[in-house]
Amino acid sequence: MSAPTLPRAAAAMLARDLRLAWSRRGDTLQPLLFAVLVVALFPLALGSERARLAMLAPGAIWVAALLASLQGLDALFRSDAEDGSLEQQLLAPVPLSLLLACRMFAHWLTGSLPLILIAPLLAQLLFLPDHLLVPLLLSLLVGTPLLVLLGSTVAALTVGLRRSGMLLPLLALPLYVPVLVFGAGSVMAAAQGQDWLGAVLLLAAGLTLALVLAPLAAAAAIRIALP
Amino acid sequence: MNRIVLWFHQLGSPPTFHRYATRWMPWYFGASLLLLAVGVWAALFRVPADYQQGDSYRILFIHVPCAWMSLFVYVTMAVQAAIALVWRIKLCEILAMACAPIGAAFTVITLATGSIWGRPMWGTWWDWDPRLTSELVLLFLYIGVIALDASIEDRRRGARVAGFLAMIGLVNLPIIHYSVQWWNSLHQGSTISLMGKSKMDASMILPLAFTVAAMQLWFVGSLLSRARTMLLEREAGKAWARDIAVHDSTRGNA
Amino acid sequence: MLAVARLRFDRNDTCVFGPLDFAVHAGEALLVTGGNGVGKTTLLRVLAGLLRAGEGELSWRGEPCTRLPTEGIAFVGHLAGHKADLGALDNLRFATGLHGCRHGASPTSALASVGLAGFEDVPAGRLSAGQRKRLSLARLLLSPARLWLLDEPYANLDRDGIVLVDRLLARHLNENGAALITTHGAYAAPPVRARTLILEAQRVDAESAA
Amino acid sequence: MTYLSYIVAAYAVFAVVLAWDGMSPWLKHHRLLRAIRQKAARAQGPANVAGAGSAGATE
Repeated sequence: MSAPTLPRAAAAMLARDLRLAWSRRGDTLQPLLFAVLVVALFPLALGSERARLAMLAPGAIWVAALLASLQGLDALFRSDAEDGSLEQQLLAPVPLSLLLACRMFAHWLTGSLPLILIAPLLAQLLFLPDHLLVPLLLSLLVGTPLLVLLGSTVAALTVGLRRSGMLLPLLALPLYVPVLVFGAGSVMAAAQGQDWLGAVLLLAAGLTLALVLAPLAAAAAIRIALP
Repeated sequence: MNRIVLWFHQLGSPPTFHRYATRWMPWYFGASLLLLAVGVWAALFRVPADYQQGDSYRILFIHVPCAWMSLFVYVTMAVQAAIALVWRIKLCEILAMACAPIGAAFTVITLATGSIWGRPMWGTWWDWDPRLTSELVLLFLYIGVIALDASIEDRRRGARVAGFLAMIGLVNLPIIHYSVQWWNSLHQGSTISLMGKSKMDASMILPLAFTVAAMQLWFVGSLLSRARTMLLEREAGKAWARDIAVHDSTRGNA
Repeated sequence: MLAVARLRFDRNDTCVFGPLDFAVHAGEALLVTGGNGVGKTTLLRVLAGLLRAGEGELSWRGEPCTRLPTEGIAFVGHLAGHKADLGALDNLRFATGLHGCRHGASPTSALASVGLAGFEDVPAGRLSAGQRKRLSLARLLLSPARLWLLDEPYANLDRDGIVLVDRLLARHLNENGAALITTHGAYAAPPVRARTLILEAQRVDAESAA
Repeated sequence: MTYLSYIVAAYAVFAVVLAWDGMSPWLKHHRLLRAIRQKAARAQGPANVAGAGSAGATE
């Protein structure tokens, strides 16, 4: 008999989610497509004047990343609740928070990482000055996991609902505000020639905290919210 | 000590709480309105005009108490929710959820009066002043709690889930405030702010104290009123609810 | 193995079931029967720890506990708990990763023993309702848990499937396992050492107060 | 008084919102009491008048 160990359960969870994401690769890439669409609409709405677009670029890319991270969040736990696999996860002899942490990590890997990879392209579309690319990528790299952690904690609260519709963005928005402020703000600060690393470090501090607390909070939320 | 625990347990039983709330509610509302009348009278007619802001700063006598209350109510809600979640006390769930609309009302007043104050001061109805921005986010937090509670059929589960959200929001509130201030310094915001650094005149303090106390009392009265209504709604099928309803009608007809 | 005393569960202040007293011993099955809406599923979910009991005492192997140890129980509910987009074998592999694997069992052999050999790579979503039930049974076979909590295991199964459930149950009980099975009585009881717990509908609170 | 219209508007908003906050639970409380009374009357009515059909009504 092989008892389930924490690493083995985590690996199984991660493997399952990545395999699921691969089997629905079209759906998995939707957030990416969404972000590209949002960014591409900015020049069409504002005109193609280089200076103006460059000024708006950090904010626009960050807003696109934030909106994209909301995509798929609704189904993150509900899909499992609907087919009963969430029950099985609750009954597994490993902490639920660990399993949820794996799911959040997989969600970030499949949803946000591709976005960071094509962020240089998005930056080019909006004429972001080259020296701002490093702050942008760094802030996204630290900020998007934080968005996923906060967003999935909120998504765990709505797991008992049939559909959440606009509810999830409404609940997530207040939590996203500081991340957006420091994320886009760090690039803006770099654009103004100010110290930008401070804001990224604050984000990193928040990420460390959320890495510990968000899975625990999400596990508690699921136990409360599941009918 | 034992007596207090006993009293608390008795108060926690729905009929007792309902009776207690019905008896004391009018007193809280009455005292609140009395203090409010005195405070507003003094604020409007007794306090001298500010040399910088003119008479518009008389709005602050209602704006500031409501702003404080909007935060106070949120903290109260989150604390009640925490108690409800840890010790599974049903009355605390109800009290927490009863806080949400009251807090939202205070937040709406704060935003509206702040914006009306800002029109002559800033020349615009809205300014991304850090305090107003935090207040706006606070309103979203309140709306989120109310909407989440409303969207879940099971009343108890709805209250517990929304209470958990309120607790998360409480952790987030100082972070939002700090981030918005940092953001404002980055973008160089407005110079005059509500409740700025300017020293408060001594004559302002007394009317402000009156309106603050009035709003506190109003909160307690409104909380009792909402909680007893929610309690009655949840336990409409129970015998005590029927007794109260019948008793109420005989008293009303007499 | 499992003993329950004065267990009851309330939903919105109305009693769903209880107070109940019963015990399940190793090598024996407890059939929970009763009509629709008497709280059979709820009882199972309470025992599994998915719902919190209003009051009552549980003991597991003679020791009092607040909830049954998760490694000791395997639960098959109304929801199959498979991902529709994953193959049958992948679903089972995930289950063993999460819950551990019974000594000497493997996902492939478990699939074969529930009659799903040849369906290893078929996504669970494309299996029929009965085949999905069989996949759940395969998960049960792989679980190292001693106590099975089965909610309507006979639903959706054909005659061979019913025989299969009976055979799996008999084997599990022979190996000193135990099972708690809900059934609304439309199917024959399994040919194993079994006792029956009959749940009755609770009266509505408003009615009893009137 | 300078800015009179702004002051009046601010105090009016304050009064309206507080009035809503005070009135809405009070009104709802009365609606609930009436609904409970009606339900109680319905439950008692058929049983008092005649035994027929009372089982369906109380269930």
